[in-house]
Amino acid sequence: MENEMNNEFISPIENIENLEAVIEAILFTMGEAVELERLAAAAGHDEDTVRRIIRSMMDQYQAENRGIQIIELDNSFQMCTKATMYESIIKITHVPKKHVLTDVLLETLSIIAYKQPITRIAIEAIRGVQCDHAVNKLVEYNLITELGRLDAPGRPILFGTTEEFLRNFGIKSLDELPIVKPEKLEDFKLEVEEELQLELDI
Amino acid sequence: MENEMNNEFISPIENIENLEAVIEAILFTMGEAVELERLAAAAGHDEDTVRRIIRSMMDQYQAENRGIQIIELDNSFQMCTKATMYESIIKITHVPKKHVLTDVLLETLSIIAYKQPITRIAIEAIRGVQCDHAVNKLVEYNLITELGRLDAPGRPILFGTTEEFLRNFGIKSLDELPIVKPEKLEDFKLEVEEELQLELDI
Amino acid sequence: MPIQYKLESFEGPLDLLLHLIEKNKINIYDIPIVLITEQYMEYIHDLKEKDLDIMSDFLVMAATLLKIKSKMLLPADPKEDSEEAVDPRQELVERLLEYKMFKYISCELKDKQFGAAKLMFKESTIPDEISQYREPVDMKELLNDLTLQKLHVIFESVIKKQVDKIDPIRSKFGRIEREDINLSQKIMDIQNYGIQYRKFSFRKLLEAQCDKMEVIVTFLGILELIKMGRILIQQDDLFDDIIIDYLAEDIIPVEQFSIE
Repeated sequence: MENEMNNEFISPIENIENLEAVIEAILFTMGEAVELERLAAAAGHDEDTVRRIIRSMMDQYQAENRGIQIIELDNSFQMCTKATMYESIIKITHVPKKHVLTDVLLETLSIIAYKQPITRIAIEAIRGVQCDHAVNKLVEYNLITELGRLDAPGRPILFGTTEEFLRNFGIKSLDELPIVKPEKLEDFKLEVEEELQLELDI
Repeated sequence: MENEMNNEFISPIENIENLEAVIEAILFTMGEAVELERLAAAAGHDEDTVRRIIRSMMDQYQAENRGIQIIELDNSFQMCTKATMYESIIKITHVPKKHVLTDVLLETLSIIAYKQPITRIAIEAIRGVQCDHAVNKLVEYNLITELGRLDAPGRPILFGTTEEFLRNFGIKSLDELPIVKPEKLEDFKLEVEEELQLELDI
Repeated sequence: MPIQYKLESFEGPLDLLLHLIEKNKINIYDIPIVLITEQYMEYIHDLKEKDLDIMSDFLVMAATLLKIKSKMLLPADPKEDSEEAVDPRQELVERLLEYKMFKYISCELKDKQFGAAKLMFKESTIPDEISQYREPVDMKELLNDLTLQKLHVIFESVIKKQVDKIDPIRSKFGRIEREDINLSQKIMDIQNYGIQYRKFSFRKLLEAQCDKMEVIVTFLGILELIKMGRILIQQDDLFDDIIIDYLAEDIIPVEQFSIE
């Protein structure tokens, strides 16, 4: 199998148009500068031919409707945006995103607020679903933060709420969180049992 | 400062050619799928105009000498290589393995794709088997996500597919899911009836 | 040997049933239930891991088949409108149909994934100086009308759901154990109360309990004490208060109660 692959390396791409496409695809995927030597090997052509083709592509990219270009650096080639596009890229990264606390985020936040310090696994045990995404978002929003590591195998990260969290809810410490009464938990159990009983009766 | 920024958003790019260049540069730089809304805001044009321009760009990219293309994912756009470039790219770079989906995962995913938003219980009713594991794996692979809670006793989690799902299966939007054609349904019906050796009015 | 392991590739009772139907050319008017059950059991035997959850899924289908068969055997109810009478197999056929459809769709998706896997994407290459700029999150907008009270309600509902998820049977075992202790303690309490007051109101005793569980346990305690002959109860009229007479002169230690 490996050998077959290697043989393919040598098979040249006959069509010039297709060769251009291959070079474009490779430079796009790699992102970084790629040595002419490697490009030529992948294309199955000699370096001179490939260099000639890339140079002609570079001319084509100069068209007004292209936002990207190929630059040559020390016998390597790299695809990048044109310098004139800089402002537009700044603009797109500055388009404000709408941030919303979804149900998942709210539930995760409430669990962390009440059960902190808590590991991701423990949150998942309560919710029954993975919550990597929710935890990451809450960290991004600076509502929760890493508090340290649990002294257990794998040393998982412990999460808790931030000062920003306290400040935004106008409380000084976590002691001011509304209390979950033990009777309330007992009520839940009874409710669930009643629901189960109902199901059985039907 | 904030106001100045906002004003910059509004200044439109007059020239269509330049607008194409801007979109190309943005999609190239971002790498990820960019919402039409954000593209339009950065370009200072309305969404319809920007969508029209991107669609025309998508046609241009189909030219034989292009190795990259723009794909549409649920009103977002992303730049990627053409499928035909795959063989050439794997010659030059290591391609990360995609998750291999087992038949169980694929079956569960199909049900979620077509019936979303759907609860775990509803999936289990169709498959006749428990599917906690499959659902959790699909969440882990970011192919499905929680959409909220069903307003019913126990408030079960509702699941739906993600943008990653569309990307992984080359689907533009959920409207493009493979359809079971009415004839095909008729076939199924006949098959099942034959298997059961009876005729039913379904 | 390889054939046996192939059985493991069934993804559930519907999958297996479709296979068995194809293989046996089953006529549903005369379902070979014995054969199917045997084949089910064979399948379960072949499972490497005896997963109770998986087995129960398969047993449910076996039960469904039996139910269908029994319905087929029963004479049609003459009171039922003949038009309304539903073929008992209808539901099963519909389920099989739906399941078959999704199996078909999942094959289509598999093909699509194969094609889509050949597209290569590019990592974001936003220049550092731009990427370091982070649009500050507007906390007021983000938190909107979220209050601590709401967060508290959300937490309670999360915990309630967690309770929901607890296995009803096993969770009951746990509860019985705990009540065991409560009941013994309650019987001691009632005896203490009895020694002190000799004659007392059942209603007042119940009213003194702080929640439903306590009331139930107290009631059980009274029943137990009647059974033991430690107390006598008397009610003059229906719905009147019940008067409890404590007959004993001592208190029996809790260990002597065998509460089952």
